[in-house]
Amino acid sequence: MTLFEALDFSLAAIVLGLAARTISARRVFGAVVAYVAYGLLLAIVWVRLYAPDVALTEAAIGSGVTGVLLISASTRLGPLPAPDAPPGAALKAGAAALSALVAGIVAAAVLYLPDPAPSLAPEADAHLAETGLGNAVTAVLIAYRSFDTMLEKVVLVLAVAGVWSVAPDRFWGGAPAPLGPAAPDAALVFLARVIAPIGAVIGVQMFWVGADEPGGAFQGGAILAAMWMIVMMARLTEPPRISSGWLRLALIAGPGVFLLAGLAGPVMAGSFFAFPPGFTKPVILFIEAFMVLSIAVTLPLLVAGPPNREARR
Amino acid sequence: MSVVLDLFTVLAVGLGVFFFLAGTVALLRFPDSLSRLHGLTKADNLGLGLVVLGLIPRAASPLAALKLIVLWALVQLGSATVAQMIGGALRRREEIE
Amino acid sequence: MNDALLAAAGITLLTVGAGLARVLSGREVDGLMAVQLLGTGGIAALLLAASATGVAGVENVALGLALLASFASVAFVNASPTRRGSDRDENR
Amino acid sequence: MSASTIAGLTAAVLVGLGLYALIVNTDPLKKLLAFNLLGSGVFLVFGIVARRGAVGAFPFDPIPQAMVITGIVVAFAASALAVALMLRLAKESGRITLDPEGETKLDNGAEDA
Repeated sequence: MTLFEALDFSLAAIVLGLAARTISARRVFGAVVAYVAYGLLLAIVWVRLYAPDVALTEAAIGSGVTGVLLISASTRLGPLPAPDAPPGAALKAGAAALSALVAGIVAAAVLYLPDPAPSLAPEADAHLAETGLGNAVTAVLIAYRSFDTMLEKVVLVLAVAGVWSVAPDRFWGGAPAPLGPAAPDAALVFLARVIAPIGAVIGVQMFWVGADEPGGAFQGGAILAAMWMIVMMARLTEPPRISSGWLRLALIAGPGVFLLAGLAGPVMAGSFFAFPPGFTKPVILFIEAFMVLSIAVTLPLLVAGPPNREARR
Repeated sequence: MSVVLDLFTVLAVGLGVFFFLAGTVALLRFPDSLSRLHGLTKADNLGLGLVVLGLIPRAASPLAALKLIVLWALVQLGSATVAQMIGGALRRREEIE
Repeated sequence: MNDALLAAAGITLLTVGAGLARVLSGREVDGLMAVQLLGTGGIAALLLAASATGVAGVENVALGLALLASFASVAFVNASPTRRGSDRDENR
Repeated sequence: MSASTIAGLTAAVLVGLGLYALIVNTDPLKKLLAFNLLGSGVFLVFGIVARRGAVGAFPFDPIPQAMVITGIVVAFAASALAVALMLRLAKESGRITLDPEGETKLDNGAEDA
């Protein structure tokens, strides 16, 4: 066994151990802790696959922010009656058989992937110079498949609308519940005061270097979102009222500017979502800046949930 | 010159890995949660610092090297504060029991 | 040289794995140390493996992970079982 | 075995574990967690496809990677919506269940606190 194989096998073993721990933990708390640890470790697997951009997105949004969403949900739900009767042995055996079958099919698909694999990398590379970018993943997201990414930002706005819409009528326009306890740890207040400004700088630089290095709007926005949430957990600031104008503007700024840039395409460059040649990189960074803002505002609002207090006027 | 730098990298990284081993031994052998927390945070922070130090000569650019140092400072700050909070949580658990 | 870094990454990863097995099998509050452990050992293994295989720009990933490890740990301590019921009433 | 093959087999096991937990768990938050685990296994398969698409100086195919990044964000949006629905359902009915006929059981509620 080579050194690479030894490293990859031990990595896979620990990842699977954490995944097993996630699904076998008795309480939600233990399960979520194992899940976030799993997500952080999975970042190393992604780096082994030469995907640092995905490593960061998966660790930040897929595990970090999702973990915090679930843990605060479990705190808010509090003690509840047992949901349903636990499944019987027959259902468990059936589920195990089905899962093993699906896992087997995925494994077979991975082992028998066509060789050489089909790849769009040469085409992505061929037009990279026209975008002025050095990071091909950012080029795919904002230039080649820009329509997709714009619609995905719309999905985020719709998710916020969906979360808000489950609020009782009398709370409409109010603020979501605070993210932290009434009397936060003094250590947490200190940490929030020191780390949030540093983290904000790192988040912005992650978006800025994303044009050429691993990073980008999603990663930078997620880091900014995490910093805002730390400040809210320390109760240094509270979730904003959902009726506030700046908040709604920040929410739609990303998809809005993206769509406007797309609509300007036919006039400026000859077709929908075409960027003017020579100005492609500035246009892309301009769009991305508003996307960072929208993501940084959207993620904490999705974690904070629907408003639960009446709007004060 | 590069031989000297390589030697430096190997030495610092090797020492760093030793401290990670020490931290894990502390985690496995210490009897109570508070001492385990203590052993873990002290040894692992030193381990990460040495690994970062060893990798600095291999950084692609001065900016990348600077980011590594900022990274270590951030981990120091975060883990020291979080260790304090976890310690508080452990004490509250003992008061409850 | 790369082999030495790769071996160092592997050993660090194994110590992290052993530590994870210990803290996650203990009582719940002990589990909080799992994220701490990945914030140091996990990041070290990531940096070592990336340096050995020549993945560029991995410092950005490591910086992000360091911030996220603190962020997640803070949320967990706030929500940890010892804290529940004491001062979370207004959140309900 | 190459890194991508090992990661691919890991992804297959993750999909299996996630699917099993999604079916068997009754706690809705744990179901949601299992859904996310299953999703991360699927994303990992995309990562393997991207790594195998390496051509020349390019160590990966950027298209599957970019799709995973959008996928992760959409999965999070779906999870957040699911959590909001659960919290409201719990507030209205005092319990969460996917079974419309299920009878309310209050016996072991205290133990799960």
